[in-house]
Amino acid sequence: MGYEDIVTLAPFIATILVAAAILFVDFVAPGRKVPALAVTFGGLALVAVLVVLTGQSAVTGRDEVTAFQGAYVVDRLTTFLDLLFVSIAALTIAFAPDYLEERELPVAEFAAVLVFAISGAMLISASADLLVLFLGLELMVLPGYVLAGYHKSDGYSTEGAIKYFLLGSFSSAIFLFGLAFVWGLTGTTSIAGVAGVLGQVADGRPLSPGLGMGLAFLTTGVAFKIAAVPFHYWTPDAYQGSPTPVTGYLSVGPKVGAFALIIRLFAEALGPLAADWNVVVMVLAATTMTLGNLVALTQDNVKRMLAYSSIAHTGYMLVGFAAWAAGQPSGLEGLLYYGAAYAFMNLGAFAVIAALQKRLGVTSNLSTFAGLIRREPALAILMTLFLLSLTGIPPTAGFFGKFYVILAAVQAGGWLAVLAVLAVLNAAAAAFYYLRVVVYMFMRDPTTEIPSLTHGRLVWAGLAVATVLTIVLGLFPGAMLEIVGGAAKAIG
Amino acid sequence: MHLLPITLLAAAEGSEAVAADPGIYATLIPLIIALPLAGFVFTTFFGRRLQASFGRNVAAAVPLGVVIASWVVAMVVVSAVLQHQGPFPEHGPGLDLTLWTWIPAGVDPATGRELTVDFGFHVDALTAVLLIVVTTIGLLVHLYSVGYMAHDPGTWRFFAYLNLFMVSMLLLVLAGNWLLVFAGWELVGLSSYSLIGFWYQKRSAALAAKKAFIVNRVGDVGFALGIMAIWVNTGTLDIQASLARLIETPAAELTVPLWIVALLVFAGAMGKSAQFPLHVWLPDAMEGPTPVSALIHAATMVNAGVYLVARANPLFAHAQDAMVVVAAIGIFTAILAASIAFTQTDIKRVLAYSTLSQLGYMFAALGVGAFIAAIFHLMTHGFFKGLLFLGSGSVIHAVHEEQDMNRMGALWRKIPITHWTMLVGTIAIAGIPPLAGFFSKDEILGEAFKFGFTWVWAIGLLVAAMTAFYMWRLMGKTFYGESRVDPHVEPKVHESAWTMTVPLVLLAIPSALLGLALTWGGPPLNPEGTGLLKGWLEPVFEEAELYLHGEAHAYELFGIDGILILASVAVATLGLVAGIALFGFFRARGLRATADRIAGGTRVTRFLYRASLNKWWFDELNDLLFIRIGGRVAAFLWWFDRTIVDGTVNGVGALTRDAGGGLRRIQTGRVQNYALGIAIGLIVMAGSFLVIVSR
Amino acid sequence: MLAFLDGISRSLDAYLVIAGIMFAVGSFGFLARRNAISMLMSIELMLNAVNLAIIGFGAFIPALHPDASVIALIVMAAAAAEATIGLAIVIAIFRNRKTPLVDEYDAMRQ
Amino acid sequence: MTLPETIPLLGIGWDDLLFLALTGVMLGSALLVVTMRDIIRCGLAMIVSFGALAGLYVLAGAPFVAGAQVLVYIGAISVLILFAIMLTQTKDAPGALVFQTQAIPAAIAALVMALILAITVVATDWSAVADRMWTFTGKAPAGRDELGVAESLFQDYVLPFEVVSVLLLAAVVGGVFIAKRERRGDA
Amino acid sequence: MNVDQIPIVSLIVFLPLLGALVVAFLPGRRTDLIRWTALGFALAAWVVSLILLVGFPPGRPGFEYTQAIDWIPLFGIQYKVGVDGLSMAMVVLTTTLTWISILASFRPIQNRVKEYMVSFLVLEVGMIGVFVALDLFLFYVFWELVLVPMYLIIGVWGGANRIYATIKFVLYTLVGSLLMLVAILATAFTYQAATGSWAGAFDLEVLSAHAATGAFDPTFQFLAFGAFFLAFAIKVPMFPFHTWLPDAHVEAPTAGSVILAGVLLKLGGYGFIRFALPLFPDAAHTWAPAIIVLSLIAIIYGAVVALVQPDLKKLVAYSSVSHMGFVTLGIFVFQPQALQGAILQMVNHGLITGALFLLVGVIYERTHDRTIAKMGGLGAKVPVYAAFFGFFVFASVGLPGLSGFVGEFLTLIGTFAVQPWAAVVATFVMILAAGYLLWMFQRVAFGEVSDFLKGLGGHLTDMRPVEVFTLVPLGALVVVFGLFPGLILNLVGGSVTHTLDAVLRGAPVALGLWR
Repeated sequence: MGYEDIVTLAPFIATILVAAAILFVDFVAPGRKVPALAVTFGGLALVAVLVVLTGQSAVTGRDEVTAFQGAYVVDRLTTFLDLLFVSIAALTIAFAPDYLEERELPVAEFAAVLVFAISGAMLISASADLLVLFLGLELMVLPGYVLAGYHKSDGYSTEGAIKYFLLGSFSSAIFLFGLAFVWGLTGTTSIAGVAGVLGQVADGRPLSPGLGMGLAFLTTGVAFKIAAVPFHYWTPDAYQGSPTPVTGYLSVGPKVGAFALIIRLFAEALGPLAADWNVVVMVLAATTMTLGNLVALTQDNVKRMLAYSSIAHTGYMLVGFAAWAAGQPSGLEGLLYYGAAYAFMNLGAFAVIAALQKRLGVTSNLSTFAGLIRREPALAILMTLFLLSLTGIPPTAGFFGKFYVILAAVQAGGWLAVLAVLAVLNAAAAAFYYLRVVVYMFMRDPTTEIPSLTHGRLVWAGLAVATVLTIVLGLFPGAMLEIVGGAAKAIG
Repeated sequence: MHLLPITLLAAAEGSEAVAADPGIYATLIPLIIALPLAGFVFTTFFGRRLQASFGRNVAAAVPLGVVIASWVVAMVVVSAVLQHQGPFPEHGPGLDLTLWTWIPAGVDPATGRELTVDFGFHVDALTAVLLIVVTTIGLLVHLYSVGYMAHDPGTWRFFAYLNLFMVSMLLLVLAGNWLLVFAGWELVGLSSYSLIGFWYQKRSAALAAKKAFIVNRVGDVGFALGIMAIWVNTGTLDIQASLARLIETPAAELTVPLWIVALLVFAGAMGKSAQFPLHVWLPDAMEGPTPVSALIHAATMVNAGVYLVARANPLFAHAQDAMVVVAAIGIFTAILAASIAFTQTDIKRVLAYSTLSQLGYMFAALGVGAFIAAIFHLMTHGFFKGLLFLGSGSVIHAVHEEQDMNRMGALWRKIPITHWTMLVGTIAIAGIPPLAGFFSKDEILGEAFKFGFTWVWAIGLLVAAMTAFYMWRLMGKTFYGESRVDPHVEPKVHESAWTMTVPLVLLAIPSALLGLALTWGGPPLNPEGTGLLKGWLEPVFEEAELYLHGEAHAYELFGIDGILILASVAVATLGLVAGIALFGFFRARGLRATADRIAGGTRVTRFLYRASLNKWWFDELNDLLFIRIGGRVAAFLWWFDRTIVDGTVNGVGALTRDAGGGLRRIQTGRVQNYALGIAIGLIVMAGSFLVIVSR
Repeated sequence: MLAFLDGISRSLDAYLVIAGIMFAVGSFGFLARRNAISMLMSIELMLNAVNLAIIGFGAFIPALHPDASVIALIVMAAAAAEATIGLAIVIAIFRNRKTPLVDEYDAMRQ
Repeated sequence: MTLPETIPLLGIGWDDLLFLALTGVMLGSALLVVTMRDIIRCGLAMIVSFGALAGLYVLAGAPFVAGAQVLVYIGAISVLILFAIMLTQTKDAPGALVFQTQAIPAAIAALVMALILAITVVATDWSAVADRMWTFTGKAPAGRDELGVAESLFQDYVLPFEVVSVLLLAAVVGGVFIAKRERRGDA
Repeated sequence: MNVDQIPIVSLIVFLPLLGALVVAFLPGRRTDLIRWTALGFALAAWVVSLILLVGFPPGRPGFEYTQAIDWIPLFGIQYKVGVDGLSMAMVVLTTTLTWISILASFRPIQNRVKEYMVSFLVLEVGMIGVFVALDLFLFYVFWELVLVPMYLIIGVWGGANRIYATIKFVLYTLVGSLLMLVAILATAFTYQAATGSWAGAFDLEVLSAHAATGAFDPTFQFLAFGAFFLAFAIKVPMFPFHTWLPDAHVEAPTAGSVILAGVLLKLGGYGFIRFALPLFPDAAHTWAPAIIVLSLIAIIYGAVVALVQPDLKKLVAYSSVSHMGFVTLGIFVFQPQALQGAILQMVNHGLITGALFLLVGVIYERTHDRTIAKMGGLGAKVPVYAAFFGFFVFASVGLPGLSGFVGEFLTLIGTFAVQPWAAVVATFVMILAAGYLLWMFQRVAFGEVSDFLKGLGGHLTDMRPVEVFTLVPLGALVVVFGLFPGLILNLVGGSVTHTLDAVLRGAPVALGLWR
């Protein structure tokens, strides 16, 4: 563990230190949100800077920088994902205080736990070792359970949390079992090593049944984390139960993190077996987007509806991944683009819901949205934008994400082209439930007269960022394309 | 961007001869149409205000004025054409004028067909003859309307419509290409729609207007297809050029056989001229004000079909199968309409059926190849039928808008001018020499016989007798016998204003003399000569008649022609005498009871009577076919649209939602169920992977 | 009598099969028990099954030996962290619902 | 006194006997954990199971892990669980059904899982690939003592080690927050 | 400054967007200011489009005033716009109808005026954008952009069942357009795979040239054309994809119906001509028989169903199905006159049906009812209204001298030249059109004044000057294009040549318009 290693690890360390600092500030000035938030945003900014700096040195020097005997890697993918995670954290924390304070929940601990979670996600994106990967995963999801149950006096929140936790642990065990098998068969935890060994054995077919079993367990575990059907059961309940800002985070942070895991594990370590697992990925993609959309059609609770919709979005992202596995580099680029776009638009949508639910007792049912354009026109218009983006209407980020993923699928051809058609049909069906919210906001009269609320500057600032990104990523995707292109090249 | 240059061009296309310099006629001919058009536009926009501010007569002044002006100009042109002055040489093809290129749709490079439709006119003798009829009768009807519509609040509107009608009809007659004919054709339909439905608050008028337009459209479909077929065959829509090409092109090279083209064009003619089975609109059209009936349904619009077939005479001459159809439908319509006219009691309806019958004559003439005779009859009929209609309008006016002849009678003394002029018209239509109808009708019958269509001739004779009879029935019931007029109205019956009677007199003169005038210098008075009308029209029909009949035979007043004259005069007289016997004459009372007895006599006569009274149930048949069955079909299709087509769409949506509703049930809310799902998923996954890796 | 089992303790397959059985037993508990803490214990059984497999690999495959113990220790630590959170959540929900029976937590479904 | 190579009557070695015994205890008590009605006894059975597992670790030549197993599981986690059981006891709990309605499908699923795993394990030649790995990385096998573990832990696995500590920190922070009663005594 | 240096096409596209932004920042209570501002921007766009039209060189194949800026260079996606005669005609139609619609909305729209005007201006951006986009990606963006404001216009300011209608409209359209997106991507990728470069992969001109060499294989063409077909057929709408139209029309506010019928339906026909035919010429031939049959069904079926409609708007909606059948028929017989007819028909249908919807809106505003059975005697009660109504009814019937006739006739005659039986079938709609329109007119305008209308008393006033003012331009254009259809035919001649050249891929097509 030399100086070089520490420097390379700096963003991760800084993240942990930020979490610790928040806790410390809260200890010094208990219950005061301003200092805690200041530390949080300052710290996250620092982390972002460090991410860029380490990423810079990685990119300018070699293609990647490794540390800790090759267990930790910084390449362009890491940089891209880390920045995304930091943004997700910052936005989530921006949206949370209004909501939490009304419920008398502490802001500082929320921020600290969230930053812990982000540190896990960042670790995933930088792991070059299966063990680190697993630990990063745990570090990402454990605080997630806490966040889900953050409103601990609320029955829904704790119910969601325990469901999330139990099933999450179950899947972790499954994942771990698979990991053990793969390790046992390849003899190394190094991702590059695993890939090397598998590259050799992949030619000597048939592969051993143990490897198949390991793949099955790994796939199941990962499919659970990204909420792919039929391993998605936790998603609706956990999303609906969680405090709304948390739902926003859960729907993007762990999801993108899990996709980072997929990239590192399946694309890198298990890449040589891509032809084997891709069949499964394609089936998963098809079932996931279809079931997610179909069930979302029938939901009356917007949070739950968005939960199912997030399942559907997983399906679209899987399409991109399957395209990559079928030999189209653009598939991975599409997946990354989609991830970024999805993160901002979905966070934005949940931020609007959270803002509406600021007042205690306001449900996330569709009726809450009735006549929103009259009560809070700005929120209604922003929500419309995010929903249109989720639908995939140009010129929004969501559209370009879909465009990219589908392009990759079309390029790959064959069954993936069929998958592309299925994806767009799904997108059309999805329009129904997204637009349903718009219907309520614009076309229904409010059922009850709710006085309009005031929202904190942080919320507006966060919404502004999400809005700008949602539009910019849709209208001027050029810069982002360069970035995801570079990130995807890290995998090759 | 180029605005199309609107210039006056003399089109040289299609004629080998050096194009004649149109000279002053380049201005005069468009003026014939432009004048009523200006009147129409002016009256449409300002008529209402004028009428409100200055009264009806002022509102009518402009429309009337432009029609007078148009008549003057038309007469100048007509005289030039018929006397071969200026650009109308003796053996010229007529004058072509192009105002602007209407539809520049270019050339189809695959076939070389060009679709460039000029907004242009073609003027020759046939046009001139029609111009005489249209402008003269049109002018008189305008004049008559000033008096007739004097009490209607919508006078200005009526005159606007009349002007529009003049525009349409003149366009139809003057048009130099098929599409422009069609345009006039349709505009005539529109203006007749407006005029028939003038009293639109009357439901029957509104229905009649609609019926007229739609039935006409049925024929128009044929005409439109005919135009398309002509274009496909010849690659041009210019009337003269396309006709020339049609007959020049060998039959094998034609895309659409000639007889089909001819029948399609004839279908259009059937609609406008109300030939069986498209005759149903004309009687209903009597719902319009009477001047309309005179203008449209006697003198001009219904003649359009005759004009069309005459205009297309080379086409028909070369498609003789089609000619037989024309003749058959014509003569059948003639007898059918005559049979219905026997029993109608509405004075205008009797005239309407009489019109149908006379139009049938004209088509029969066209069908046997007697084109000039058809046009001859067209002219004479235009005048005497116009006279009869206007007269009937005067009668109706006198008895306070009563049209039922059963509520008239003994009017001859109270409205003498009307009576005398109508008597002239009746004798003219009956075919009694020397009035106009005799000449034209005899010409038709004679030529039918001579050209070998004895069946046409035989039926025609029968119809002539019937015509004389039912016309006298009309006279008798209206003017003679005892008065059945409403006692409240009786004292107020009086002769109409001068604006109405003057046209009657002006029309009575040609009704009486036109036959003589037009045959002046020809048979039967001068068997050696050709006659005035024949001289005018010979160039137009020469080729076709030559092709059909070969060299014309000499006229034999004391041979076959004389016998034919005698026959037709005899049957006309017979019909007239029977009419007088049954329906009286001046003070003489008829034997009406006998008439009733005949009608109700045997089973056969009873049936015939009812059939005639019910117009052979054509309206009922149409009602069944198009309203009931057609309505059912439409209603079924709408049901199909909502239930099947839209139902499928909504069904897909519902199915999707139901699928979602079913799938959401797997989310039971119980963690263990979820875990079991995951476990089963894991097992399936393991199975799949074991299969996959062992490949 | 049990001679066919001779050498079983020197067989990797034996370790792995037992680990598998243990994993399955844990799964059964997780799927079948109603009590949240029972489910938690089942998960611990599953995680220990994984550890057994890891140790088994380490014992019989020389190449894996040096890493096996370390990995097992780290898994153990992760399991401990998971248990901490899990129990905290169980206690929290118990306060709300007054029952540890997970199948009664079905306020949210479909 | 030296024991015979193989145990009389049974015909297996001492190692094997010990292995079988430990396995039996472990699996048996594990089954008890998942089937017994009284949850406290379940907890105790779990301790027994983990103890037997520790024995197996020793047998497999991983005494360091065995020690950690005793400390961490028996000493910490099990006690934690027992505390939690105490905290969440309700009066009506014992009377309630132990099993979900889906116990039978669950059993079938578990059985199938076990069978597939067993078959897979037996059908796989585990060393074949890993040995090749050896040649692939060129990494020499290290010693088998506990010192090796420590070296390995603080050299090759220093990053995971650090991360584990962060993980535990996070778990504690989160766990404390969730489990602690709120100040304004909501139930 | 030289006119060529101004990106005038972009100016037309983005003027309304600027207007939308300005309106969005106006205070919501000052509704009159908002209305006039919106109208001002719509008029400005109109004026600019007219300037463009006046300077437009007619008859040349290919695009003028093109402007291309790299947008997403990675995929060779450009912001590329330009106009040819066809686009020009459509753009002017759009700008004209938009300001008329906005003006017509002044009175009927009283709540949420700001949102309405913003929606309308954004809608205009999308519509114009579709007509000028020369990049498939850009085209798709504008294509979808149209959807959102229309969705709101129907859904917020529509009738009782508006939500069902608007969702149906959006979903139906979306299904088609998303499949088209797949086809667009496949096309671009196929090009990229063939040339090895993304440059020009979304460029319509490049792709058309590529397609002209027969580079796209038939199977691919068949599938891709199918996707394009579905998108455009739904938009046109062709039987059996038409059922969203009556619902949408019935529920939409007047101006929404005007734009829907006037412009949105044209997007489909335009798409066929501009994209589907040049890109997939072989597939177009394969698909043509089926499309011709569907067009014929639409023509007759729409008319027959229109006969029995009880609601004025539904009747006009079904008449649209029938009329738009001529457009698809004219396009897919691949015959120059027919194609010209189809284009004319698009313009004419926009003007005439737009006007009819305005008229229905006028009466609806006064009676709050559109049931034909309740009307009657309007001619006596509101003569000016009845006169306008009658004028446009006859324009719709296809009366010569008014614009509807020429388009229909050219389509028919062109069809007759290649598919005589199709023309025969289609011609029969002349009867049906007269039937349903005149029957409707008779029931509405003729006869005694109905009890329902009597009951309205003084509320039933005749046309206001503003209403007259919205209709007069349309009426004038109907007459002008009826008498001088050459104005449009000359304008679009180049496009027609170009399209047929591409689809027939034989000897170059010359219409010989310039004698």
